[in-house]
Order: sequence, then C-alpha cells, then structure tokens
Amino acid sequence: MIDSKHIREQFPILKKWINNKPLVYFDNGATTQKPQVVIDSIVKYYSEQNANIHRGVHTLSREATELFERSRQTVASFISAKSSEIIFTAGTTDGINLIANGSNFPKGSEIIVSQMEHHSNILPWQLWCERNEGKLKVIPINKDGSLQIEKLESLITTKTVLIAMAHVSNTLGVINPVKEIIQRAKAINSKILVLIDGAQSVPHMSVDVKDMNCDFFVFSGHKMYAPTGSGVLFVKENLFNTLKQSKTGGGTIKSVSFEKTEYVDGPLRFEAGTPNIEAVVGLAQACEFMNSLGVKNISAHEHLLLEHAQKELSTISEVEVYANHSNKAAVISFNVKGQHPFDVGTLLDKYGIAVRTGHHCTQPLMSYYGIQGTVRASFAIYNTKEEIDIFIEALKKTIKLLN
Amino acid sequence: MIDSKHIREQFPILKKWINNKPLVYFDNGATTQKPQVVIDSIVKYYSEQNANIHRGVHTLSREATELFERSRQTVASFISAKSSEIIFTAGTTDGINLIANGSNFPKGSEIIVSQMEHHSNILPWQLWCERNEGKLKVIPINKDGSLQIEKLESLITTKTVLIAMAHVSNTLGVINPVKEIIQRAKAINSKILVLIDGAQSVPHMSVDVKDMNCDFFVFSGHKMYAPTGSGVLFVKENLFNTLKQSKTGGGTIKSVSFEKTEYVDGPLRFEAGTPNIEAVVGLAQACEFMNSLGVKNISAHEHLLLEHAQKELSTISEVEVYANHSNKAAVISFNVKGQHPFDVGTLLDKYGIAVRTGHHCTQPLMSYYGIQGTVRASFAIYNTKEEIDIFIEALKKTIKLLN
Amino acid sequence: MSIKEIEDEIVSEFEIFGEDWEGKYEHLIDLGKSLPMIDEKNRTEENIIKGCQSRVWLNSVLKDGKVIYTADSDAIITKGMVALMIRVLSKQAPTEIAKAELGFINKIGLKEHLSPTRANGLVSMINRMKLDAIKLSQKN
Amino acid sequence: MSIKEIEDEIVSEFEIFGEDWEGKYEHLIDLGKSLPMIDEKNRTEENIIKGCQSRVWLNSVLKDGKVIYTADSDAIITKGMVALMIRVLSKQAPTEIAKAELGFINKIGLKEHLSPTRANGLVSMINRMKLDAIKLSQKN
Ligand SMILES: Cc1ncc(COP(=O)(O)O)c(C=O)c1O
Ligand SMILES: Cc1ncc(COP(=O)(O)O)c(C=O)c1O
Repeated sequence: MIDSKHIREQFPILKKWINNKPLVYFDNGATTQKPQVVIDSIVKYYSEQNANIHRGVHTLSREATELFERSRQTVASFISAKSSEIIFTAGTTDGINLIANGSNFPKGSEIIVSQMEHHSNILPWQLWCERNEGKLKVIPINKDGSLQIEKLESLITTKTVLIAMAHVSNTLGVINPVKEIIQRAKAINSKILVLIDGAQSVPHMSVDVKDMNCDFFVFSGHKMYAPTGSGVLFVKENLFNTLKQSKTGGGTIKSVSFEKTEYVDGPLRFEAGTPNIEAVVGLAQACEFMNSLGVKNISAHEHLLLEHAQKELSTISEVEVYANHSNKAAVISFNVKGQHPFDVGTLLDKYGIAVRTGHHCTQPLMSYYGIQGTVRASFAIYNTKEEIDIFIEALKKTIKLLN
Repeated sequence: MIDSKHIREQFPILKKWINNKPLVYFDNGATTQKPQVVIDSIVKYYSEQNANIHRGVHTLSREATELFERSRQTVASFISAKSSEIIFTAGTTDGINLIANGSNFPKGSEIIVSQMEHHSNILPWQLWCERNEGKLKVIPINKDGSLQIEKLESLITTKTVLIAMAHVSNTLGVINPVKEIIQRAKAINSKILVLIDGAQSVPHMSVDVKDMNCDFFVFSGHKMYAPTGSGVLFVKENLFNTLKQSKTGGGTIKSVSFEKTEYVDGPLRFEAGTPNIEAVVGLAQACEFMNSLGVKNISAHEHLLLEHAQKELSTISEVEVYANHSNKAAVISFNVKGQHPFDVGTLLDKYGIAVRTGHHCTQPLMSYYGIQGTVRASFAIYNTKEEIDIFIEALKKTIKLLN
Repeated sequence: MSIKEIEDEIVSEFEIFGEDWEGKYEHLIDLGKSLPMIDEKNRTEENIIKGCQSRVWLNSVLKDGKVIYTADSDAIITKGMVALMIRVLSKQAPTEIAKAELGFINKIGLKEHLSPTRANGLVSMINRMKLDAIKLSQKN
Repeated sequence: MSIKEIEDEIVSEFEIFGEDWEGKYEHLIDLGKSLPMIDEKNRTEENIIKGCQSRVWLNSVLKDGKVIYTADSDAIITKGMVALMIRVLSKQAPTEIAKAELGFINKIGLKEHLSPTRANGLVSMINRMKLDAIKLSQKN
C-alpha cells in the first residue's frame, strides 16, 4: 500500500547521516520533514509567482492572489470545511490566541480544558481567565491516558462558555472522542463552544470538521509536511460575526478614516498584513501530497509502525510506556526506569536516532504522572519498521551504557 | 558600483515575460523579489537542517536552534541592536499589533500618528483607543509630503504615551526626520515612547535603532528580499518588562501548572509557538545579501533610479507627481490627469510593467490629497535605468490609448 | 436577439483585433466612453458595487418582462466592460439573465477581468445583475 | 595543579577512546556516578540551575582563598560533565576560575554539551561557577 522506499526518496533530509549513522527521524510530533514537492512549490513560488496579493492590478499580483485563494480552497476541502471558514494563521498557537483574544465571553466565564493539553492550549485560556475573572476547569484523565468524560457533565455550569481540547495528545498519542464530547456538551447547553486543537490529528488521520461539529479547529502546517509559519484556524461560518479582531491592519478593511473604519467580512478580516503567501502555497501542496498517498493509507501505515514499536518496547523490561490506550495515533512516550529522559535521548542521538525528550510542553500532564519528562518517539509516513528495529537495538545499547 | 546585470541574474523571477513583454517589476513597495541565495537557504534548510528548535536534545534540533539564534544575531546587527532586543514576528503588522495589545498604557491615553501612516500603523491604535477611551491624534502634512513637525509640541499633552510613525512613507517615499522627532518628543516628556514603522526604510537605507533612539521598531522581511512571513520587532532592552503578553503558548515558559505559570524573560516570551524558522533563516540570508552589496550602495543606486524617473516623468505634461520632496526613498506616486489609476495600471501591465495602483493602504493620505488612489512605482536594487525608460515609453502609450 | 446571439456578435466584432491588444483595449475604452451616463438620481450608495479600486453603479428596472440595466464606472476600462455586459444582458428576460454563462468574455481575451480577485468589481457586478433580475421577476 | 594542567590531564585521559564514543560516554557516566552527592542541605532552590530538561545543583564556598564547589544533577550524563568541571575548577583561585577558557571540552569531543541551546543547563552552570567565584572573592 505504502511504498516506503519510494516515499523516502521524496524527502531529501532523510539521506542525512548523524554522528556517522543514518538519520532515524522520530521527532515528527515536533515537526515533520518536507517532501520535494513542497520544497519545489516554494522554489517555484519565488522563482515564478511571487507578488503581494489582493489589491494588485498587475498580472503577477493577480495570479498570486488566485494561487493563494485556490490554496484556501484546497486546505478547506482537506478538513471538509468551506473556504469562507478558513483563516490562515502562523500556526496552532497563533490560532488559539486569536480565538482567546477575539472571544466575546462575559467576565467570570468558565473555560474547560483537559489535563493533557499542550501549553499552547492552556496558557491563552489561563491568561484570559486572569484578565477576565474567569475560571479554568480541567477534565481529569486516567492512567491509560483516557479522558474521564463522565466528569464532563459535572464540570459544566451555566457559566461554561468554551471547551478547548486536543484531538490527539502530542505526548501520549491518545485520540480523544471529540465528536462524542461535543455532542454531550451541546446537549447540556447548545451555546457552549468547542475548540479542537488538531495539531496532532490532521497530520495523521482524516478530519471532518463538519461531521465533528466543532466551532473552532486549529492546526499547524509544519507538522504535516508543510512549511514553518503556516497554520489554519477554522471558524464555523455563523460565528464569524461574534469574533472581535485582536490583530488589525492592511488587508482587513473596506474603508479607513481617522474617525471610522469599516472592516470586511469573513476570513480576510482576521488576516491583517501581508500573509505568509509562500507557506500557504506550500501548505496546499502538502495537503495534495497527503491526498495523493491517501490519508487513510497514511494512518494505516503509521498504525503498523505504532504496533510494531509497542510490541518491541514491551519486550524490554526496563521500559515503561505511558498510556496503553487502544485508540492512538503514532506517538509513544516512555521512560527507562531509573534513568533521566535526557540521558536516554542524548545517547539515542549518538546512534543517529532523533527522539524528543522532556515535558513536550505538557507540564500538567507530567505532574499527573509525577515525572519530569518522557522520551517520545513519533512517526510519520516516511518511517519504516526497519527504523524501529534500529531504534530498539540502539535503545538496548543505551540502557546497557547507562547501567 | 552596482553591477545591474550581475544582480539581475541572481533573481530568477526577473527572467519572466508578462503579456509577451519582459517583466518590469516596479511593485517593490508591496513586496520585493527574492535572490537565489535566499531561495537556496530555504531549500538547504528543508533539505538538510529542518527540526523544531529550543528544547530538542538531538543533533538536528540543536543545530537548527543554533542556526535560528545566529540568525537573530545577524538581524540584530543589521539594525545595530542587540540580539536580546529582537523579537521575530510574522511581519510589520504583526509587530505593531503585538505592541498595541501588549502595552500597559492607562485608559484615556493619547497616541499620535501621522497623516501618511499605513493602515497597519493606524488601525491597531484606533482599536486600542476604542477599547481604552483613548484618543488618536494626527500630525498633519504639507502638500510636498513633509510632516508639520512644528505641530508636534502642540499635539503632545500630559496624556500622550506613544508616537507611532513611519520612517519612510510607503505611498510617497518621503523619509521622515524620525531622529529629530524622537528628540523633540522626549525633550518634552522623556516617558513618551516612540514606535517607528521601518517597513519601507530597512529595505532601502542603513538603519541604526540605537542612534535613532526609538523604543520600538518594526519591519517585514518580505519587503527586503526575504521570505514572506518573516518580520522583526525591536524592543529597547529596558522596556521588555513593561510589555504584557498578548500571545502565549509553547516556548514562552519556565514552568506551567493550572494554578500558576512562570514565563521566561526576553524575546522568547513573545515568540509563542513554533517560530517560522525557515523564514528567519531566510531573513538572515537576506541581510547578508544586502550587506554583501553594501546598504549604502543600494541606497545610492536606487536614488539614481528615483532621480531619473522623476526627471522623465516631469517631461510628461499629463502626469502629476505627489510629494516633490527632497529627501525620498525610491518610491514615486503619480496620477495621469483625468484618468483613473486603475486604468493606467491595467494598461501598463499590458506592457509588462508591474506597478501598484489604488490607495496603498493609506486612505487617510488619499483623503488629504482628495483622490481615490495613485499609481505607484517603487524601485529595488535590481531595477535599472533602462527599465525606467521602458516604463516611460509605456506610460506615454497608455496616455495615448486613454485619450 | 438572444443573449447567445449578442455574445457571438461581440466575439466576431473583437476577432478582427487578433493579437493586437492595443486595438482591443482602444475599442473597449471607446465602448466605455460611449456608454450613456447613468441618471444622476441612480448614482446612489445603494446602487454602488465596490471593487477595491474602481467603482460601478448599477441600476435595474423591469419593463414589459425584460430587465433594463443602466450602469456607470469611474474607471474607463471597467466602464467598457460594463458596456459589454449591458449590451448582452439588458432587455433580456430575467430567467435568461440568471442562467447566462457569458463565455464571450473569455473568447474575446478579456478573462483577466473576471478573476475573482480583480480589483474592479466586475465579478460582483455580474452577480448583482443576476440577483437584481431574479428579485425583479419575483416582485412582479 | 593549575587549571590548564588538569585540562591537559583530562584530554590525555580521553585520548585513548579516539573515535569510540561509546567508551567515552561510558567513562563520562562513570564519572557522573562517582561524583559525591551534594549535601542534602545544599540542594536548595537557590542553588538550582535550570536547564530545560535536566537540573544542576551547585554550591560554592571559599576556603583559604580557593573556591570549593560541590554539585549534582538529576541526569547522569550532565552529572558526568559536572564532575569534569569540578575537577578542573574546584580548589582554584577565583581569578583563575574567572578567566578559564575550558578548551578541554572541545578537545575531548564533547562540545555539543556547550551549545548555548543545550537543554542541560551546563553553559549556565559554567557561568554560575565563574560568577560565584567572583562574588566570593569580593566578599572577602
Ligand atoms: C509603511 C508600511 N507599514 C506597514 C506595512 C505592512 O507590512 P506587512 O503587510 O508586511 O505587515 C507596509 C507594507 O505594506 C508598509 O509599507
Ligand atoms: C497538541 C498541540 N497543540 C499545539 C501545538 C503548538 O503548535 P505550534 O507550535 O505549531 O503553534 C502543538 C505542537 O507542539 C501540539 O502538539
């Protein structure tokens, strides 16, 4: 189904050697590598298409605008949204802040997040609560990384305005039942809004924001084979008019005078300044790259890798894996008993293996497990079973060295 | 001094033909084209260096972090700042909003802008005033595009907290005496802060923020040969602690719990989320590209172009040039009497010439001149006298066609 | 004449210019100049269609089951395009207007004016012409 | 021995590993393991040096004009590096410590630990060691 050799050839960086070993890149949760088609789309953009967009009369500008708006269409389709619902941002963090700063929630409102959120989906709400006498509530989790969704009903009060949570945990890989949660929350109060952080889902599985029925959905391009600095904020169409602007400037207006400014409607109102045209074009190309492989095939391939890695890790008695959950994206967090993740990561790097170590921007989750950090291996479409075997061998040697 | 042929060869897009004519790109005020070294730095980044930065233990991540921080140093030197004073943003608009949303000005404060500001340096302050019962005051201008700086003293009151103004007008090209204005404002009240919008100065002239003594300085990479989505906000070192965060998330913290978050100090506190690493690397490369030519040489070359164009335009009786000012960057705004700028731009495009038409995101300036818009030709290092001659010929034909 | 017939007429009218875009634009500008000015009383805020750069005023009335358009623009090239649209769509039945595909614009080599991002508001004008036609026919 | 002499000693000690990084790291880890634990009473918030990932505790006292360091880390590789730093800098004069360039780290092929972005706080530790030395010497 997935021809690994063929796919790997499309990622130039995978030819790299690290510390005299072929690079095994398992830090995909942090950022993915880029296929040649995406790199080429950037080169082509700057070599043949570059111009500032929207207001230009000249040919280059008109064509760049068409390219930009076609990209919006591609990205919208990728998550089953309308292009009028897609705001381009600089990334997941940027999108969440845009909602936190643009929301019209009354003072004293309550916002619910989960224990496993990324800092980017905690701090903006914490700040909002600090400045608006609000209250941040937390959906607790179980040891296997599942949410205690039965607690949801008791967390929701008449003051609850928003639930903000990850579709997939970046540290544990656990896939949260977001559709069910949205249904249950809206059954209690249809006015409660739900923001889903899709940073770790869109790269790995089919996402349909309409079917999910979320109000806001955010993700980053750089974690799905696209350039850094690209990101998407989906806003349900009927909510556009409830959002204040927190960032304004060129490109957002109908008319300006010092006395009064009239803003345009729709996504452009939230895309102040010259957009990151190159990154948006690259993001559309990355969507097409994923479509050409088939997102379902990507999921299936990565799932095989996950199962293989879990099986192999389970044979190493010193290894403790967090969140033995049945519904996971291709992310594994573990520790070697008695060893600091930093030491494990440092030695794995010596064997050419790039994993992430530390708290993964999820310190509250670390506190829950009572640990400083984990070693995280996260897979992408170009990873192979053979790489996992190399990793397992290296891990065994690492453990030996440390003992 | 400047070998145009050699420079043009470094910009692949300049080989393009538009409407069967060689492209003459005079829309540099909107965005510049990119030299091969900048394009190559992007390709190299994704082909050999890409990883998420700051917290990674593995080699790629460590090297990418070093590359990123070295880029900060390069960019800082480029404007004579310290690297601890450089916040990377998505562009000028992003930087201005960061200050507008992060400022601690008391309610009812007064902010001074000028009549020639870009919308991006008006709307964030207008919004701030709307939300904080503030007052926006305007430095008037003269017909030649000069500021009525003698009005400054009467505009400043005890409530004045900020002066926000362009270093160079994007529509007129006029270079404002920012150093003098800063001196005069601070002489009245040393607590008044000054933000300089350098979007149109950094690409064209040497900038020394220390000598200028501004408090904030913003510019965009894409207008100075760098990738879209790169931008810089300089903040004077002692002001970091007075700025609130308006955007928060991964990468900004020392420690996080649901109860309390401790933030890091310095620029990283304002760079929430995965930065646009590629664009920052490209921006540093663009600075080096400009350094290699010599920023003074760039200014001199562009000044020759400006003088030539002004001279030639003055021979066409139907042409009215705005702002016959003696101290200008290489930007000319004009109209053909009795003709709509849209018509002029459309026909020039047919002759292969890319100019911008319209209000250039400076509607208050258009209102001052009582016009709907202008035709703007703005030059960069790769433009030539021959191109200006082609443009003048095309303009004459355009005028004939329209009459 | 039907919409299709007028379109064909325009296409053959423009054919003589071939690759001579200057001739073509000269003709377009002439069309713009000869378009009767819109009645001053119809130059209202309501009748304005804002592009980013040039503006179009459009007035629509129903007479004997046909829609009569008058229009104007402050840019002459836009006005030329407006003149062509009026020639094709004015005095036609609302149902015909609503379903017109207006392929002639492409055929005469002026499709750049139809770019959804074009600053001149022409696409918005066509949409408004169709909308007006439908509204007018429903009112009666 | 002078700082320079100890550095040279360490360099020749590591030379035998050549390209054998596993041997080198094994040695480093052994050094980490044999570093005496820091006194529990010195494991304070004040003595902590936070890297992003591993933590270092450092205590400095002045005795007979020399600085005596004790230190610890929760990561064993970091602790090995800490052990090397102590071997080189402890019991030296503050002025010597302040001007030490510590080129040996590069020579023994462990310079990746000196990257300013390294998550282990080693660079901060070296800075703190020098700062403590200066402060202690000024106090007396
Ligand atoms: C003077 C000035 N300020 C601000 C801006 C906005 O820059 P950006 O669109 O890159 O945010 C521009 C660019 O058009 C400009 O010329
Ligand atoms: C679940 C989750 N949310 C948010 C983020 C932040 O994304 P970015 O750094 O691209 O803004 C990440 C990435 O680390 C993530 O994994």
